[in-house]
Amino acid sequence: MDDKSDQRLERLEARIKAARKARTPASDGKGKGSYSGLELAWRMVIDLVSGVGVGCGIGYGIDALAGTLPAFMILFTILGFGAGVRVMMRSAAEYQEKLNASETAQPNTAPATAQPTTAPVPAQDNTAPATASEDDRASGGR
Amino acid sequence: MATETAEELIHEAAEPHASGGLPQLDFSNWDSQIFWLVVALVLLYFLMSRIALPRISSVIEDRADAIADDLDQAADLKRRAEEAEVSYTAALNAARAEAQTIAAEARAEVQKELDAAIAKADAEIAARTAESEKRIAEIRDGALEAVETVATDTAQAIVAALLPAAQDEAAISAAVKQRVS
Amino acid sequence: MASDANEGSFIHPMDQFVIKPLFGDGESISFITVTNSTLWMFIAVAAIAALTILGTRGRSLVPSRTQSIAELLYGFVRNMVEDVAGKGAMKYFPYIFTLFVFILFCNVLGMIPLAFTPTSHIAVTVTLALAVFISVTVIGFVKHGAAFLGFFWPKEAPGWLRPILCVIELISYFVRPVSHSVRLGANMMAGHAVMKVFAGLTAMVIAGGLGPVAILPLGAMVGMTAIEFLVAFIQAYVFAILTCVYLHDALHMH
Amino acid sequence: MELEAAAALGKYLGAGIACLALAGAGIGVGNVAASFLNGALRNPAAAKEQTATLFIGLAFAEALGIFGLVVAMLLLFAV
Repeated sequence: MDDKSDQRLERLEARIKAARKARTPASDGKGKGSYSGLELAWRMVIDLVSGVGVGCGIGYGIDALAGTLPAFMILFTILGFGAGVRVMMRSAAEYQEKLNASETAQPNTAPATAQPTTAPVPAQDNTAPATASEDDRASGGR
Repeated sequence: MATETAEELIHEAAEPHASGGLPQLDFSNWDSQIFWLVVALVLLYFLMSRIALPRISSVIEDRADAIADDLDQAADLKRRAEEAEVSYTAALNAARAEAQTIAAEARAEVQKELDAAIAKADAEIAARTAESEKRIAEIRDGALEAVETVATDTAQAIVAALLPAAQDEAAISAAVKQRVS
Repeated sequence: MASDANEGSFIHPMDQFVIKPLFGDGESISFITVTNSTLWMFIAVAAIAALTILGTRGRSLVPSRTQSIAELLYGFVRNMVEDVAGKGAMKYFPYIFTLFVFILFCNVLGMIPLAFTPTSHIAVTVTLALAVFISVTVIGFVKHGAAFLGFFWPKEAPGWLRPILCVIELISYFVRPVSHSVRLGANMMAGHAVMKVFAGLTAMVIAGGLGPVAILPLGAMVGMTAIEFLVAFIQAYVFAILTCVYLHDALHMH
Repeated sequence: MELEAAAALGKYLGAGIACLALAGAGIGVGNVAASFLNGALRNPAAAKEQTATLFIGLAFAEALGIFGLVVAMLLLFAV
């Protein structure tokens, strides 16, 4: 009976702690934001396309003002493509950062995948015979 | 006729206002859309920032306060329960100790009484034993005496029967005494 | 009408986006004309107001159904702003909340059959995106002054590349409102158009006397409808979260 | 009128042909995803670090298709 009440008190303590913890506010600054990978890919596509579009538009505007029609348009289309790639790379980097953060945040889900990265030798062992057999198959096919 | 309809189709397709054109790129309605959008957004912004959001946040804060209070209360109650448990165990231990001392005392007392009784009984038994030993000794002495007497008597009787002439009581008793002891 | 019925096989997926004046048969749409777009914008505003103001009238500690929905929305946006833009951005929380719920309700109300989706129009999304773009830029300049221009000057690049990269950075900054608006508008437009195409296909198949085959486009349309509901939410979410990201950039300069 | 008809014809044909770019984009996206899966199944440990790269590849492939679509749209509605 004594043990039981002790356990109950412990459980109560744990519950109070959990309730308190659930109510502490979240972190500051760029946190998660969990849009799916598909959404990210779509976002990157649109960034890239609109980068080119914006570059083209700016170039066309300058050309219309200066009267040198194709020159700036071509230049700025290329620059706009660069800008689109820049934006895309940034969002990709952000996504990667988020992935890494989530991986370090919950290491108990990761060990199965994290273990071979720390020990790359077995991973290479895995790939080597696979590629070899692939080559064999390819050469045999020929 | 056929060329006419084809021309109409072409015309229709070329005309952005017709069903073929993209309505989104029909710039003639942009100003209306933008104007009403701005009106709607400003209205919504004021509705939200003046009325809705403060109300919701106050409700949520009230609830948070209430929950925090409840949690504090729960923690307090838990603390009190722990205190109660501590005092309960203390009382329990004290009572247990008390009971143990009482039991020990009682045991000691009983032991003492028991010891006394045993001592008394021992003494009595010793006395009785001594007495009986004495009596046994007496009886044994008595028996020895009796044996001597019987032996003397018997010897006298035998002597009287066998040798009536040689009746010498003193000699007989002396001889018996010498034999018996 | 008769020719219309004959040409019922013609699918006009873009017809649903046509802006029509509500009152009168005025050909020209002027500055102040009330159109179906206006109507649905204000329906969205009214629905939001009903949810967040009438729904929370009780201010009860244990929320009613509508109140808990309103609180859910509030908490969702609040968490998003805090997580992505940081605590310093809480000042602008009503602004982001307004944008988010407006877009969300426009998108979702547009899923009602025969409804109009204001957010499928580039005019609307461009205005929304420009509002975000301009306000974020102003916030950046107010907060950092001229130092905000350093946002565009890549310090880690080699010297001769810097001007080119600066131009690229500038363009990529201007890409934001464009992609921001095009993403929302194109998604809503494309989704609704595809739904209409499948619906028209169903009608066409039935009109063509191939009744049972109509199950295919009908099934596709059911799936598209589900996806469209998801898209309606996700696009509003993405719009708001990117607003938060831009706000974070303006407040912290990376 | 003949000229206009020819122009309209060209417009629609051009738009249709421009949409062929989407086929290329489809092939590209499929290639990217297939290669990623190939690699990921062979070495799942390294897959997670490369998801962002996967998206970059997907986005590039898809963007080119969208360019084609934009051209088609321009032909249909803007030219």
